Amino acid sequence: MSADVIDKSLETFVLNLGPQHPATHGVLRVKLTMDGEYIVHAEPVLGYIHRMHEKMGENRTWAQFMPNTGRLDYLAALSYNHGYAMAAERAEGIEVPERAEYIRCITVELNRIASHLLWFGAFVLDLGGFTPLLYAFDDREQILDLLESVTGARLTFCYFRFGGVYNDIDDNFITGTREFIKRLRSRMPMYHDLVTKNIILIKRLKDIGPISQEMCRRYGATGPVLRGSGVNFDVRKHEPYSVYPEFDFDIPVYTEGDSMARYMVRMDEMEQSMRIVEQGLNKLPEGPVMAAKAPKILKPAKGDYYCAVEAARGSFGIRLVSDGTNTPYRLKLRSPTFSNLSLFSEACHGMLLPDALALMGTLDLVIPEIDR
Amino acid sequence: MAPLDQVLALGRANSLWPMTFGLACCAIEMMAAGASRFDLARFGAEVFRPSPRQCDVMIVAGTISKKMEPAVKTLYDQMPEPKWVIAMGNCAISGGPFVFPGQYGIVEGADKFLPVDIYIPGCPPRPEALIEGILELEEKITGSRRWPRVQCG
Amino acid sequence: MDQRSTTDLLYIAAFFLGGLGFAIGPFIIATLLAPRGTRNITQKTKQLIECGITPIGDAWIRYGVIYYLYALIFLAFDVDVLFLFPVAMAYNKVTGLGIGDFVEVVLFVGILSLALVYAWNKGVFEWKRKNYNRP
Amino acid sequence: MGLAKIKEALAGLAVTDEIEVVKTIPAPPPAEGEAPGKPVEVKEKVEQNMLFTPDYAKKGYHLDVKVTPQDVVTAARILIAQEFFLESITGVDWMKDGQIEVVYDFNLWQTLCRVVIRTRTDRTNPEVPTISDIYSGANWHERETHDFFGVTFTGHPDLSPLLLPEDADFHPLLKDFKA
Repeated sequence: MSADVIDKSLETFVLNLGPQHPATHGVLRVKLTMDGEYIVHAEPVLGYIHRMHEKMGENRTWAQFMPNTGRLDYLAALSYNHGYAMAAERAEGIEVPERAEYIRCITVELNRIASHLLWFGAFVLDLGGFTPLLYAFDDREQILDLLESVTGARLTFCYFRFGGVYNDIDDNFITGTREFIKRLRSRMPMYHDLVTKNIILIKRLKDIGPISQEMCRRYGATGPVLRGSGVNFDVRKHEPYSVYPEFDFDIPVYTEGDSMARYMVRMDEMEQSMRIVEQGLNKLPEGPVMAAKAPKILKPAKGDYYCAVEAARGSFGIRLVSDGTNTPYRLKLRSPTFSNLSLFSEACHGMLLPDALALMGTLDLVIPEIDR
Repeated sequence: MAPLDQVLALGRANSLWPMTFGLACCAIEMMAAGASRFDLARFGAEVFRPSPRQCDVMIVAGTISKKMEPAVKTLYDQMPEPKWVIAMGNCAISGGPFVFPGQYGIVEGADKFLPVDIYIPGCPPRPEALIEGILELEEKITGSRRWPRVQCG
Repeated sequence: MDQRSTTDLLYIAAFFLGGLGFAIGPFIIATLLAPRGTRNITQKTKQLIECGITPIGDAWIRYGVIYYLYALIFLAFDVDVLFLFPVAMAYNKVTGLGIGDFVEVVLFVGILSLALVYAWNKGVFEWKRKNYNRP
Repeated sequence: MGLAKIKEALAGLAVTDEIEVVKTIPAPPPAEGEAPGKPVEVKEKVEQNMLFTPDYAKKGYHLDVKVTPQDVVTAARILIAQEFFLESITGVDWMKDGQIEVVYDFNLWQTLCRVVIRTRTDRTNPEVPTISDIYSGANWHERETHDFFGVTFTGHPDLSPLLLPEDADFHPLLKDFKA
């Protein structure tokens, strides 16, 4: 945070955008020093939902930590499963069969669409519009039904295993997904007409909360926040993993860097994820979904490993330090929203409070992922 | 119960206004319960009030960390009488999956410091479970159950 | 006091008492029907609401003058509407000429909206972003 | 390629350490009648320049440099000059050899080049200079590492607990932490 030196003669009061607030989507507290409606200094206070996943990693075996990855960012939990599974597979050198890789990409992209739909509903709710939330949740329920039929969970998935996935997808999942994509494609124009072209939303988001590329680099922001400021950085293309090179999709990038740009990046990403899911379903190979010789007890070689995946909110990285036993020695979770939120204090300096809330909505925060 | 009490209880039971008090994953299931498919509005509970002064039920949905505990107490006190508490999810019942030998950060269960009326197990519990919890609370308030009970098995 | 004015007075008194009843009634009902016991734990019921945190410092400070101007403009148009109610009741009844009353109303609202034009030029409605860092 | 440029830029800072290498000396050729001798393993101290380029497919990063705590700031300056961004700061508590290791991950936007900078400080009172004036994002990462390991980052504007309660004086991720 640039140490902004405020002259003392200014009469300010402290307002708590506290742990229980509809706009913080969880228990984030922002201590705002206010001059009337203007924010003089914003200081996010974290730790209200700190559950210490990292220490749990140290006294659980490798496989027992998988449910935790589902409870970090529960809106796009499958990419966290994917990150953790890939990190361990790289360390141990396990080969994942082709079909399992395709199932992983399809379910992760479906989960990304569900996460963006919920963000869309909650974000427009922050700006005052209630009805889009109901439409977005209606679509999201379709995805949750599909994912539940395969994984068994709606939110906190624990579907991936080291070496594949534990349950194969069946035909009505495939037909259900195709129908869902047709249905969502027919509803996206309605969302754009009703919300994106709405003059109130444009007035609330255009040129509000500009985030420059230089600020993104200093804070390490990734994901839609970075792509809204004109940088084409997406781990799926930047560091191709799994079977993403087989799909042809592009990365929506907007250069304005304001809240409207970040909003449009996420809306276009839903379209790209649908393209990936369709291609994934068309090219789905036959074969096993679990590696033949996946070891039951995982004992990766000594040393540390880093693995990054593109979660819905940015690049989620896992640093595993293993000392050869079956419990990790140290397990660091690099959460994307932790870095995205760290630039909030500098980004909302001198803004009006409602604009700062619009900016916070476009950062798409999930607080248990920040506090870990 | 005296007839006036019965009338009051019926009125209170069918207009339980929950407080938007999502802590973690269960909050998303609470929102899903309030949204279009599972529709809490059928039971008069779809008005999620952000301010504690205007709500009757505090649904503790998620893990309560030691840093958050004073805030939960303050919010509970600021709610006007009569008020009830629903502990939603394993974290609010007993600390859930985050209880391990070295856990310093969370309060293991909302009933450690709040008078909890209804416990809804699950991690996260499905929206139908939350609706069943609200029906259970209505039965606790009015003494009789107006909605059919699901006989499973 | 002839017969007609007393009935008028009765109407006004009844209307006033009805209003008073609606105002005070909920307080009485609330005290009668509220449950006696309380389940509070830390006796913080009377505390100001700030998302669960005890408020820091005091909010009774001197604010910018812009908010005062904002309130004044609202007040001007609020009172303006107040005067238009009786005009609406007696519209077209006194002079019988529609145009006269209409011109008077337009004139009255026009003079008041001059205040709005003045405030607009003074930039009361632009909420520009400020920079609080000392240069 | 970015990797070569950054590699020789950071080469100057790399520390040379003594690390133990297990060498197996093959058994001497057996004289006619006896049975062949067993190979003998010997531990040896070897001077090793701690700048490695591990294979990315297994480890996940391209360059791994170990520097002294003071050189972290110069390394960060070099890296921000070459447009790297800071991904995360990790603390690792090596209780057996009484040290705390702080690991910095950097990455590029245009080309894929993940650089890892490591430092080790002694465990009793770990001290590392801060890089939060170069990378503002490091402010929170350093506060979190201070929360969990007690590493004091000298020059950090405000090292108060970030994730732990304000009055927390314990460091939970140390191996000898008892709740």
